[in-house]
Amino acid sequence: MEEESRAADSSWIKQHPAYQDLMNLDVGDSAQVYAAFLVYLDLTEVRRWKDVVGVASSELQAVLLEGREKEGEPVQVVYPLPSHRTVSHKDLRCILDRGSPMLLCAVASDSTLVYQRLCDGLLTPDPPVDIQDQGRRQHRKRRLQT
Amino acid sequence: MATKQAHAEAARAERSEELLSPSELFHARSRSHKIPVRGQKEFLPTGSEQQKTHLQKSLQEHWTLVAEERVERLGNLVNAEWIPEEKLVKLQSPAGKFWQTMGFSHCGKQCLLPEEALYLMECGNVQVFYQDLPLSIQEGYERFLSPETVTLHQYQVFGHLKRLGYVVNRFDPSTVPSLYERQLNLPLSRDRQNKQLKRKRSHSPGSRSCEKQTSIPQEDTAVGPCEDVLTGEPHQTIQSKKEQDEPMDSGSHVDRAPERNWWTAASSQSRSMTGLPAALPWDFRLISFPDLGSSRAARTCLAAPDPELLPGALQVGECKMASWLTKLNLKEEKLSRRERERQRERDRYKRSVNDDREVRRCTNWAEYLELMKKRRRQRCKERPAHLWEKDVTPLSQPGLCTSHRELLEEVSIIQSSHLLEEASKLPQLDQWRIIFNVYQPDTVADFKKSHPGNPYTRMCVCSFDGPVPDLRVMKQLSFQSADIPVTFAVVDHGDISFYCFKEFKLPSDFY
Amino acid sequence: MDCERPAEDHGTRQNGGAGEGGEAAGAESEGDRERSREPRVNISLVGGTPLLWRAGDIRRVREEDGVVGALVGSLARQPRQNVRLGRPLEILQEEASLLLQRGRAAVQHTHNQEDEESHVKAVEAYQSRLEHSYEEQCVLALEDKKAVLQRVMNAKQNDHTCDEGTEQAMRERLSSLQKGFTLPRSAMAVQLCTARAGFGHCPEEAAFLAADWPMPRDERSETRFRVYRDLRGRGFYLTAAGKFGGDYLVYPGDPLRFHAHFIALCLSMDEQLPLCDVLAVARLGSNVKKTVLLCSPRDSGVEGEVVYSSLQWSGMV
Amino acid sequence: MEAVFQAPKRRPKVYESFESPLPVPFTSVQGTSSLQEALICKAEIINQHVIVREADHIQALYGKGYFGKGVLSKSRPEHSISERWEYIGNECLPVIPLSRYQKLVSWAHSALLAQGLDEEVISETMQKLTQPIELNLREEHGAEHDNEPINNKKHQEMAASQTQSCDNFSQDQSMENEIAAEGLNDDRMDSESSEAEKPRRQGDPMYDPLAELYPQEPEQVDPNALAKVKCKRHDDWIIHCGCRLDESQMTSVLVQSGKESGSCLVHGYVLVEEPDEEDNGDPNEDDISCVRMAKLVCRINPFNMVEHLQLSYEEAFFLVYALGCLSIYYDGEALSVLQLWRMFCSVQPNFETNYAAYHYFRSKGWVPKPGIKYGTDLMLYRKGPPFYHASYSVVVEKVDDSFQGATLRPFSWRSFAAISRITGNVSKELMLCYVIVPSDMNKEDLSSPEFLKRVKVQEVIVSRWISSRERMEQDEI
Repeated sequence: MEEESRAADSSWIKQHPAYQDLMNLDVGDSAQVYAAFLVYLDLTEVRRWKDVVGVASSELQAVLLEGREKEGEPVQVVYPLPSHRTVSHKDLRCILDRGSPMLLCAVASDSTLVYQRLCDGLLTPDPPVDIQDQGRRQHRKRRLQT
Repeated sequence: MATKQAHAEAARAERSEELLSPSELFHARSRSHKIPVRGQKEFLPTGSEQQKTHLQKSLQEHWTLVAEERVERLGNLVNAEWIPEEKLVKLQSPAGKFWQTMGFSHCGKQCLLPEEALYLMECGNVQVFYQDLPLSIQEGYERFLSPETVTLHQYQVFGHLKRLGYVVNRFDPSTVPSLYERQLNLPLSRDRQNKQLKRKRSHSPGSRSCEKQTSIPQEDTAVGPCEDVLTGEPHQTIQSKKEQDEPMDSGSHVDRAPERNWWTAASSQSRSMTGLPAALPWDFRLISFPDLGSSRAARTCLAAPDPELLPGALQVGECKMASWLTKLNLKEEKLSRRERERQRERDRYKRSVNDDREVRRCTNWAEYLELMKKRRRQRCKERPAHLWEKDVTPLSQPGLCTSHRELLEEVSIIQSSHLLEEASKLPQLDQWRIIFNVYQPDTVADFKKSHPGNPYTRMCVCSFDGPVPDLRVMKQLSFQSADIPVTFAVVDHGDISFYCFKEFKLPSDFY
Repeated sequence: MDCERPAEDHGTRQNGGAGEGGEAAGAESEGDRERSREPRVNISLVGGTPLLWRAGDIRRVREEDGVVGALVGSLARQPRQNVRLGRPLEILQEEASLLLQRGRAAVQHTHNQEDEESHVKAVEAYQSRLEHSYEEQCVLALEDKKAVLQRVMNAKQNDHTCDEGTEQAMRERLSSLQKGFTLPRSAMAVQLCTARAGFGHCPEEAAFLAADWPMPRDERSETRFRVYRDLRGRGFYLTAAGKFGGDYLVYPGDPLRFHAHFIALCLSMDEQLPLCDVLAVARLGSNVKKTVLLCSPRDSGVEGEVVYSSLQWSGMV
Repeated sequence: MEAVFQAPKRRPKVYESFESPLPVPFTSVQGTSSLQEALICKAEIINQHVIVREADHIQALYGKGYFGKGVLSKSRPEHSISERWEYIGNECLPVIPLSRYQKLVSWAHSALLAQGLDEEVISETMQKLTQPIELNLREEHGAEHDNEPINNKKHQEMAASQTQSCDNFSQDQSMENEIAAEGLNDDRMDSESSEAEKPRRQGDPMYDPLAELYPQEPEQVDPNALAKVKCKRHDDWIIHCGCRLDESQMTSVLVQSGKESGSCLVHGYVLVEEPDEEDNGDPNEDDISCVRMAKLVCRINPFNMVEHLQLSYEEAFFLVYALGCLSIYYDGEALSVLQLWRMFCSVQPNFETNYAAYHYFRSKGWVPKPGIKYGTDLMLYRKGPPFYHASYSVVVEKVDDSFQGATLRPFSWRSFAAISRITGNVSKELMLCYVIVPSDMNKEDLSSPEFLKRVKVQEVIVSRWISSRERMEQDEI
């Protein structure tokens, strides 16, 4: 029964101090907290963000993450949410009104993450770069011919 | 400056009520028919002079185009009269070319449906009078379009399709072939098609709604012939029934022909499954043809066909196969080198019994069976108790299936449904109604109003603010439409999107 | 539902819209003075859909009110194509409401009862107009022919290729043309009016917005209206954005010349949006290079204030 | 009128061979034992999610049927602690910066604290954990600089193959987006051109059992391209080797120091980049400019975050209920089918419906993956994401037997238009999957997976017809 005892061992996921910290923020919604932890792992281990910390939002009953994409860049707020949930504009404004740029992150039950950027007001999209476009189009044409 | 001038112009236009003077009319004959090309758009207004001039130019062209009035030679116009009581337009002079695809005769008179008349007004082909005065296009919209005829949205879809060259006419449920016709997959019968001519009258728009209720008796609406699902998709493997008694042609992974049974057993089974006698189209996955090639075939005797499929008086008995069998080619298939190579590749993924050392050690059949028994016992012991010694156990046990295919069959516990299943039981939905039949533009040359044939699609027009159809609506409408696809045209402020919801069965994929 | 509006409607002419006071929007510097003199824009309703028919109206609302709308009829010049369409112009309910509120437009009523006498007069007027038009076109056609003949003569004279005889012949042709020319009636050009013409059946009756139109506003249309008004007030041009999954496409300048920047999604502050819908529309926005704009009127506080949040696909894959 | 089945689109290049459709063995004749014993994988419920920890189980589940997602990876579980690996003698070890190491130490410390151990025990354990390890590498110190060029070259190669694998092989979903976008009339996404020199597996019957179905596809492996992939021995292994330790390294690294430390963490070795104090005194400018060499010290990884596989509830339940090849533990207790069913139903709204759809597609041999990137419930792949582009983007709906019902996804034409357009943009087909649940079924019936036997599924394909006018406008808006 050696195998069974191994199964009983606990994973680093449970022991991870960051997870403990997020749990200690005392937000009742455990699914959301775990979603936040997965996002935390993605930001720190995969994307190498700096200074990532969890903060509780009492209005949203949720754990948010704050961090910098790179050293010296402004703090961004990430709102992790299990993907089958709904969200209201008011929820998003709770975060946007704090003045920092934010990301909304949907977390699927297999830990797939999808981020979306949100900011206050009307953000004009990037103008199309015509020259680049043409280049790409030609590139594609060539590829199609070959 | 420009705006002031614009105002002056506008005011003048209004004073004259946009009526052209005789000299304007006279000179309109020689005006251009070109449509100015719109230039590339820009990203951001910068206030530059260049942008301003471009905008001015574009706007000027735009307004010229928008303000232009229709001017036609009197001799090119077909005159007609609006009959509000009948919601019809009667022609007063001979019809033009449009008669090939539009209009109908009634009591010796040539008539147009309101949408047809309105479209022809917009095209400058017909001038419609009411109480001795010509109707403007605006009046046409205001008078012709209503829930009793066609709505504005429906007309927008009609116009959109007509401008693209499609032939569009009203859908009439009574022209859909009857149960028996559809059941046997017969082409439209002649007299039913002829009804098409008369139906315009009998279903003149005013009487439509009440007629609708009565014209759809149960036996008149059933399901159309199903397409042969086996054509077209060479690698679509299809699940066959489990109770088949004939082993698979084991060599071929690619196109496993499903077991078919044309005769009684299968067809009655398919019916009892749905509880809808005869309303289902042929489901070729359930129908198996008799296997005449195998050695057992000599004994085969085909049962009599299901009497339900035969018209009343006909009697068909069973059929002895022996005499036919001598005519069959039973030679073994010769494989090309490439095919043999493929076969070998396929075999790479199959394990031979002889690879098993323990099996090789068996000297006779009994020993082999004993070995198998032992192994099975052993495996049962190995099964985790928390999964196997409970009320609900797994559907399959790892290592017990011989192939992917077998495993999938074992775990396939969810049935597929068919869009037409139980569709005939569904009540008619008022909100959802097929309104038009649409025929493709390339059929125009041969199009005959009296024999329109099968439309390319049927249209249901929805408002963008209304609901998206649910499964019930899809079932009901596809039932009503028989084998013709139904397209939903969604109108959002003049913008039309077309969606089609089609029956689909995801093919099983064994490998 | 446009038919036979009860007669009392005509009497209920109230002035201006309810929200007149709050009007900050638009480049309305032309002044109210002028506006009151101007003829009102006519909105015609077909099945509840507001349509503009007169070219002048269509141009005026575009230039003065930034109302773009969508042309939905066949184009007079080339009716059998869908690339460029013609009158009528379908406008948004929000646009119609705003025009009515500002007293810029009136709903036109159709199918008014008319008495026999005026109808007879109208028919007479139409026929005499037609007759008059025919006569004038005959004259014009004759002038035209003569001018052509004259030109030929002049050309020949200048070339000195013309001898006495041919010149004589030309003169005779000219005079016989003068005497004997008739324009076949079938060749007469007639107008197929787009907007309802003066000799039409319905003398125009303008009436102001009755309580039952546009439909009584539910929360959603209220939200849409407030967002429309606010974005319009910021100088944007708006069109319907249904096929992009939104409420409005928002243009920084006239849509004839500029690309839209935003796909506006109108929703109330508390409305719960499924996350997958948010994901979908944001992704679509990035596909078409536009920012998705969540627009919600503040539920409390200043009337008319709208909160905007921009949503973009993050590119963090 | 039935929708035409569109042949799934093969990826132009495939970098792995196909192992097996599902993580269970097949026997060629009824009763014959498989050569490989049936593996029952283990997973546990951690924080209400299903996590697989054992490396071979992870490989079995992901490699055979593409179940789950690496918690620290985009999809395929292949995350590694560092992008830089160095050979020390025969060992190839990951290099991490000191700051990172210190972070790991502090985590290990907190983890021990959280276990409620005595201060003394903790500090003793920490001491043991943080001591530098003297690997049997005599030449290391003296030869470090001499070895450098070789090492450099080696780990550049490593790094190169690794980045390639990361960019091109593994990001299934993002690759999905890009390739789909680029290959098929979507101008919006950037294309990647670097994948031109990857080996082709598809169509080669050696590697692709389905080659016969698509004989028109290229069948040649480009030998040049093959040569460029570094690690030949892992060529036919589903997890890309470039960024993984090979087995010998694994075993040597996975010294179970966990047991002595009293912690259950599995430790590996890391090379910590520490500033070399001896070099500090050297004022030579050249030295400074040419990368001040940090000293690499080999240490135990005090908090080894090995990659885990997280299974969606649907995946987990299918492995248990349909295949019987997974045991799921909760607090050390193995759960029964029924217990799992009830648990998943309680943690995820509409699990019954979503599972029915998942089960249906799996039992037809397709590989469903989550569709949130496209705003839908599932994406359906033939064989698996490395081989084919997803064919269908699926929205799951539940209806009763009057074919109506409170919709899980209340569509308006507006939101429907968005979904339909996105699906079209990435050249997938939109499928609505209706799960028809008889109305006479009550709560109790739904509390067992046996209810699936009474459920029916109706697929509907949504297609959009684009008229010529709209095509014109596309450029204009």
